[in-house]
Amino acid sequence: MSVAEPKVEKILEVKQVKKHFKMGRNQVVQAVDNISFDVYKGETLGLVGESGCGKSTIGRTIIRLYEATDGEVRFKGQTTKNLKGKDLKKFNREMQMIFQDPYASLNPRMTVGDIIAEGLDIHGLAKGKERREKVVELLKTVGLNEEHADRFPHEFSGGQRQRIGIARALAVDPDFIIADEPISALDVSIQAQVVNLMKKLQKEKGLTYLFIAHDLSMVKYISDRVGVMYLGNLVELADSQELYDNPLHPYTEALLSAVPIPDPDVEQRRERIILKGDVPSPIDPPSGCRFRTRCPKVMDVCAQEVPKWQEVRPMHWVACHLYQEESLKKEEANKTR
Amino acid sequence: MGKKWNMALSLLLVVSMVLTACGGVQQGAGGKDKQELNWVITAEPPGLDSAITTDTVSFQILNNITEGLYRLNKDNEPEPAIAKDVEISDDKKTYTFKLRDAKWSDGKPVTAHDFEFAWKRALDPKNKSQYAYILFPIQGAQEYNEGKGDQEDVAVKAVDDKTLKVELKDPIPYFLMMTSFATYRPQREDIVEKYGKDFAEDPDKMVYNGPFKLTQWQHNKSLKLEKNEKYWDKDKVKLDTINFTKSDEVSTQVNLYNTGKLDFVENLDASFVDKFKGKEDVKVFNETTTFYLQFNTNDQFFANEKIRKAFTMALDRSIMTDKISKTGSKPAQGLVPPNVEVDGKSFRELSGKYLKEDPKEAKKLLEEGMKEEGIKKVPKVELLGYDRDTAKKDQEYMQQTFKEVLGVDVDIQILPFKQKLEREDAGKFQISYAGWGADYNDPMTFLDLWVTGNAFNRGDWSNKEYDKLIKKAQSNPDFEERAKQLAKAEKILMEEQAIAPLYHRARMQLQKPYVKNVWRHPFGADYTFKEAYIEGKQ
Amino acid sequence: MEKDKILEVNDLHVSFKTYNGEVQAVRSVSFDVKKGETVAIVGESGCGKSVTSQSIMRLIPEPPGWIKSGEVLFDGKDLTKVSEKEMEGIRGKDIAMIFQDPMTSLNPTMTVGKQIMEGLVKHQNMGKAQAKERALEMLRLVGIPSPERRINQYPHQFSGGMRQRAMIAIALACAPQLLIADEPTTALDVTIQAQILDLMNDLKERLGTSIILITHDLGVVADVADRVVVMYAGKVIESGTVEEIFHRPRHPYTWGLMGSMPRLDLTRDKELSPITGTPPDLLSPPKGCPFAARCKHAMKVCQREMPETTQVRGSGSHKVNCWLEHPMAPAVEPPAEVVGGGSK
Amino acid sequence: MAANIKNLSPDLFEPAEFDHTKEEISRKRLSYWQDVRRRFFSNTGAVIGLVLILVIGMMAIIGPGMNDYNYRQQDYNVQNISPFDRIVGDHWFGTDNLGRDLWTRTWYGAGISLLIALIAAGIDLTIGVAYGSISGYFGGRVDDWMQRIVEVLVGIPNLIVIILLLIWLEPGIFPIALAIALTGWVNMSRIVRAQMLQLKSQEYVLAARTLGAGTRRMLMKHLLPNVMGPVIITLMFTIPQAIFFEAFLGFIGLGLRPPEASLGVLINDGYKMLQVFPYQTFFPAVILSLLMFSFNLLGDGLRDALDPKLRQ
Amino acid sequence: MGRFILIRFMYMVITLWVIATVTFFLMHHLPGSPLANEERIPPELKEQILAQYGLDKPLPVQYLDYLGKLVQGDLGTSFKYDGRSVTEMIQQGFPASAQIGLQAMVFGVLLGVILGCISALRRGTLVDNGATVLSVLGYAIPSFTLAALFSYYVGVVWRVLPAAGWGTFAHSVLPSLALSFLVIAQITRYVRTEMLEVLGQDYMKTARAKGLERRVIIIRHALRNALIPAITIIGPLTVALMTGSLVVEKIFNIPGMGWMFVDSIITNDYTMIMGVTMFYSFLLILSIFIVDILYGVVDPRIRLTGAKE
Repeated sequence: MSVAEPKVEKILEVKQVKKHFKMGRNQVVQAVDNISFDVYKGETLGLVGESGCGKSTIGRTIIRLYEATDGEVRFKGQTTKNLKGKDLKKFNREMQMIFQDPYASLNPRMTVGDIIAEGLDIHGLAKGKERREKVVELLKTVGLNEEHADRFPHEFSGGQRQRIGIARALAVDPDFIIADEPISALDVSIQAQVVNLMKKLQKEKGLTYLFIAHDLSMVKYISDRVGVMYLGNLVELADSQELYDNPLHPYTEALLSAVPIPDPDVEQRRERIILKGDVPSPIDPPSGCRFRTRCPKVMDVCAQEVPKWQEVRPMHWVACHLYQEESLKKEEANKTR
Repeated sequence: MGKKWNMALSLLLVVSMVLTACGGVQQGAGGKDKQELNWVITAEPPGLDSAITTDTVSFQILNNITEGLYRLNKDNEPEPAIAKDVEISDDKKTYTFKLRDAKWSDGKPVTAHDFEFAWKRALDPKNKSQYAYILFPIQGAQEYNEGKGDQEDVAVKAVDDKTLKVELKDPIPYFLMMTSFATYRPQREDIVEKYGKDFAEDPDKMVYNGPFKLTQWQHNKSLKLEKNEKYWDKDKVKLDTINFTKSDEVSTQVNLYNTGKLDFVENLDASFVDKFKGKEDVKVFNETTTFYLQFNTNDQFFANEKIRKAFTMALDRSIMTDKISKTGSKPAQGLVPPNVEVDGKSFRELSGKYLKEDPKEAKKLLEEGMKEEGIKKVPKVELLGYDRDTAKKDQEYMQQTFKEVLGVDVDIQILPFKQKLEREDAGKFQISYAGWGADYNDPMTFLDLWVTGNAFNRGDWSNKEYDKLIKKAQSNPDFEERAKQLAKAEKILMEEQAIAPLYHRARMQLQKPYVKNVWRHPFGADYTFKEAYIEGKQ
Repeated sequence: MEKDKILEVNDLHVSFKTYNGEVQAVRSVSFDVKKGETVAIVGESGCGKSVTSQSIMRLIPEPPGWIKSGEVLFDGKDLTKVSEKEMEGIRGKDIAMIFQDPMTSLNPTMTVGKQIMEGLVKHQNMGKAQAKERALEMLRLVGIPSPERRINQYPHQFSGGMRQRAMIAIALACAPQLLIADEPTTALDVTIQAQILDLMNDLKERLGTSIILITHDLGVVADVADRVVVMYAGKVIESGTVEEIFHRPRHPYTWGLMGSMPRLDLTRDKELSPITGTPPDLLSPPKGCPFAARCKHAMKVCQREMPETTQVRGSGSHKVNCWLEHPMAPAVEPPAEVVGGGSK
Repeated sequence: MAANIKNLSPDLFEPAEFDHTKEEISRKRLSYWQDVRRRFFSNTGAVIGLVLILVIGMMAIIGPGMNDYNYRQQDYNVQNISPFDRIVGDHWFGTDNLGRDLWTRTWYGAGISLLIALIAAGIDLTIGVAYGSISGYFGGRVDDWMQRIVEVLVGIPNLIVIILLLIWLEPGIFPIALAIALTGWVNMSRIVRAQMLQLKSQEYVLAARTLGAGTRRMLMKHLLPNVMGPVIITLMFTIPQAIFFEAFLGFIGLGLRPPEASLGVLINDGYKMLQVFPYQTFFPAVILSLLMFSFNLLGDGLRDALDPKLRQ
Repeated sequence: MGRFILIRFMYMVITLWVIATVTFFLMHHLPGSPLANEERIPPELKEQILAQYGLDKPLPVQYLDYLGKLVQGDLGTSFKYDGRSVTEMIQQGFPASAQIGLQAMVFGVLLGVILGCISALRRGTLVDNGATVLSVLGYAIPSFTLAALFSYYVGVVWRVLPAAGWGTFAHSVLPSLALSFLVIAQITRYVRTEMLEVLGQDYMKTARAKGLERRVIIIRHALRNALIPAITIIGPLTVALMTGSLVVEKIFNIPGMGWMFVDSIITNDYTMIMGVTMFYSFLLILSIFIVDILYGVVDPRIRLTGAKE
């Protein structure tokens, strides 16, 4: 698989999307601010970032659980704003979501069969015997058995529940699946089961994934390309191997260095970039570059201007003043002065 | 809060000890006994302005702290009090009272002006006295009160400090008794002017000419009366203190009585009657009241005399008196209670017995009545009732009896008293359970109520002859003939069954045996403590 | 007890009563901790690692839990037998503990300063002023900026990372000999986790405290541990030095764990080889090896008999509980992707 | 153990057969409600409560027919017969001062009290669930305004309103129930709303939304069934509250009209004679207390059974 | 915080206004008039009396008059108790009601907290079951039944305390006790639940890991956190006490406000009904208001952010 070759067909375009939440009277949480990226058909795009960086918000905004405050999301070339009736139904079938919490994502009052068949019922895809067959088929697809259909969610383990969630999403034959931290609540050995299942399904059904997680190793493992988010902004986006080999943004660099590697030899040799302090509040984010308060390479210009989202290398996007010539010039001027 | 009360109590103790020490020489009916009476009142007196107040509790207090021209004695006969004697004209319309040398508690003499002032004050429309009508026998009183006449035309005049002349509209045999009534009490112009309306709110502002004076008033809790040393007849007064405790629950009263905190329980109900029956504590207090069913003659059903009669006959009055209330009430035989006298004789003996139970006849009468009115199906009847506990039982008895004897379903509409009155006023009822208590000792206090157009004649029953008889009696100076006219009127009322009298109420009370000589009055104020005393309390 | 061992856990059994019966959360766990050493206990949720650590401190809620048998030797004393009073004297003073969620582990209605001072007043007989001095010192030590202001603040005014620092300050206030850290970084973000791990490494060197680190993250283990104890279904299945466990693991479960984790430093060519199935229900644990049902190399004996703890040849510290160590067992080598790490 | 190892035969070391593809669930199949039932029935107090309510409820239905009297029939030959002294005929609870059979009246009254409580709870449920659901489901400005109204209503002392309403409406079974319910639904609505808000952000609800579920389906399948737990618990505490209010109204004289009986009316009647004929209040008071007691136990039990937080 | 108080205060005013309005109109639809002894009053006089109280004016005018006076704190004069101002009567009645209410509250809260704690700490034991039964009994037995039993047995049969009446502390014991059962019940139950919740919190483990004594842990860490949410039920409890006091005052013959209210309804004393209703509502709202603020003061999480969550 060659790294830089652009994939042609864009299945999803996210353009300058903002999502702000009102909190109380005068406070606004800028959960997602000016994010743009594309997702190509058949790929897996990973989104990483620490808690509160807005990665789940962007996922939910894309699937229209939230209404975007500003900007546009285009799915298969069509804007998703104001979808109604047939178009909305179609959209609901083509885009699906897998959730984080295997305990909260299944209705405790419904049987597993009914949960999986919910999409079929809503869209009237199958009834009676056909419906049952479809459910069994889906159960088998995710490695469960027919008799599980009549049981209730609380009887299953976390990994099994997550697979049921996947089966529910698959029931309507979607093209595009947003996986919102699908493995972070699971044990290590189970995580691998789920990830492998997802990979297998992608291959078989030609699915496209938006894979949201905070576990960098897992994201890198499953994704073709990875985007890094910080405090509501997308700071870097590149092919996953390229991102690891050549992180451009200081935050990406720090993040990568912070992930412990399960190998004592590697760990002993490694130098870590330890970031100072904590992530600031999204209610009142820092001016200019939002990372500047913790950035080891901070410059004067970072406080004044918001860095542009640029493709500094082919297919490698970053928002950082370090890679913007005008910014560097300005900084130079500042220093000489 | 507790401390204050304790202090007051100990102070009272000291005072009473000093008093008993001083009074040791008195012909001590009580000997070593502390002359302190613990009485109960069932409600907070709304106000002690004798010209304005209307309720029995206030009357009771006023009766013992003030005194009128006459006072009812032990046998309920008017006895000269502030008046020394009276001169009555031949047409029985002019009364000239001579006053004795009585003093108010602040030392000023009680004068005829005090009476003239008080009565006119009660009649003054500005003061809106709700009991002003009791003064209406006086010439010009009603006109003045209703804003149709002048104050000068009210025929009450203080001829001098000790002479009061009163002219009446009609000759009535019971006027002397009326002068014992609270509204007829004297008031001091200077005090009323000084304090305005509030003078009757505060024991320190009030002046007293009765056997006792009010010394403490804790609202909603208690009042305290102490002997009035300025009272003209103070030698006969033996009690030093009367404590009135407010309590409206019989069981609470009984609890307090049993624990010695009260010497008296006002109103035993049936259950306690069983418990105390036969004990010497029990006192029966015969009221001069009649409870009856008022039929609304405007109602299609009760316009029929036979139907009214049927309902009257269906009831067994002895069950109501002997089985339900058990307090000594008497089954009614007519409208006027047996203890009402006319011309010195019992009115009941003069009139007759009109009421008897006869279920079979009742059923027959109902059927006949319904046929007359063209009613096929027995309608559902609504009985307007009281919310008092004893009355509720009566109502339930009647409800069940009408059902069993006549097959009539009765719906009892229980309303608070005020709301019941309004329904009656508006004529929105079929049968109403009602009662009337005598204002004075004369059948007229009952009989004039059913005259055509009387506001109290709520069933709108009307009989020309009845009206004529009452009118004649009202102005008849021949009291013997008057009595016959009244008896005839009652007969008409009973024959047409405008109402169905049920019983004459008696109250059963508890009184500690060591409490002696409390007078009970069936008219006006309930009790007189003037000569009461404690004896034999250890 | 060897001289340099500060804690020795022998054949510990802990159970819990539930609606459905007795859950045998810890079944015969033995390990030891030497002076100045960091021992990591690794395992998946429900494997008994937290119960083990809480049993050492006698913190398991009784009822429904109880220590069935075994001993916990600390300073020559069996902590399972000492009185509650004596235990109170040991907790916080000799053995301290920090917990997974710094959000909920601090009392929300008490200032952070007071929460640090409490232990000092109790164990060091300090006066208020002195304790406050020491608390300030501790806050400074764990790297909380402007401690004079922070000492009077409430936990909710602290960020997640700062709360965990405060927890460490509380734990280390009385300079304990042993610190038990129960998943101290699980609830934190990676960059904050790096800060905390850094701090713990630093403090360990400066104070010489022994640490029992409980975690499920092999990366964290590789970073800070000297020795590793791997637990599965309430049992220790393998233990040894970090190098032994990471480079020469002997138990198929350890292999599975390693095989399930992607490595950031490797290219994507390596496929994950997850462990199939789910851990056994500890209400009725299997008679034989608890991992047998999920083990690719399971033999008939595994279903019948519990394997014994076996010393791995050529190592004094490496022990494993697996029938594959038996001389009669076929020789099985760990899968290449497990040991063939990027370091080679 | 050591001995065992020596006796191991080599064939034991052959690979074992495992089916790794099948995932068995060893525990019994339990639906949510089965699970609740199991937990509920293991709570002795709750079961006692339930049994008592059922017994009292049954007696309220069949009790009045068990002897020859009806609740309004008077007999002045058997006034105030105490069952503790002697039993005349089949007056098992004795008679009152009108000679009415107290057994019949007590059970009849218990039935009426229960009926009032149930009607009140029913109205409460309807208004409360509707209001709370609308407020919680739609959120935003609708919720803002609805909650502002609730803020105001919470401040109104309900007893006073009940009394005023009753004077206005004239007491009867329905007016009493209505008055009680009109002041009681606020609590229910708050609970439903809080649940709604919580459920709305639950991932399974989000999942249904991403599947395109309509409002009807959301409410019927996902929201309301999951609100039921707290609603039932709240009901279990509303019912005794209503029973108590009815009794209280009876006690201050605003109860049902005669000859109707309810526990409140009976206690009020009997209370007057507490010192003389204590048995007349005893039975209704005990049944009232038992009812309140049972409903509270039942409520507690259901809460334990339905609320996963309190599970252990 | 200032803002929070201001908003709460606004709600308070609106609530009072709603109550004033509802009461006013409800009452004017009550049948009957407030005049005593009306059977013999001439109609002319009746009109005059009504005019004196402003009852002859059109309803909206009366309503505005009423609101105007209310704002100035004037509750008018009683119809029944001629010339006495409602404010004065409330002043006379309230201390007694407040005293028994307060005593019941203090006693009930103390005992409730102790019982609740013990039963939470001994969860599942006999002690716990005992406390649970006791608390459910507190709910189950209406205060009027208790009051009647106390008055009769303690007061009359055993003569330990006064059976009824008012004045000394001894008089207040039985009524307070009768009222306090509900408080005990509610507080016990609430504290137990909260205690269990708190005892399961991680910071309890932290406290134990510090080596603190059990007693210290329970008092300093558990109880404090368990009691903060318990504050919220003081508002509703005040109402419960009020409800109870209506009858308890009657049974014990206490010159309080409770029975005054029922009495005023029976006698159609308009001004009195309105006055007492307003006063009670004011008390209740005030207690909710105070509880809200108190909650903020006691719980540092709210103190600083100014609102819950």
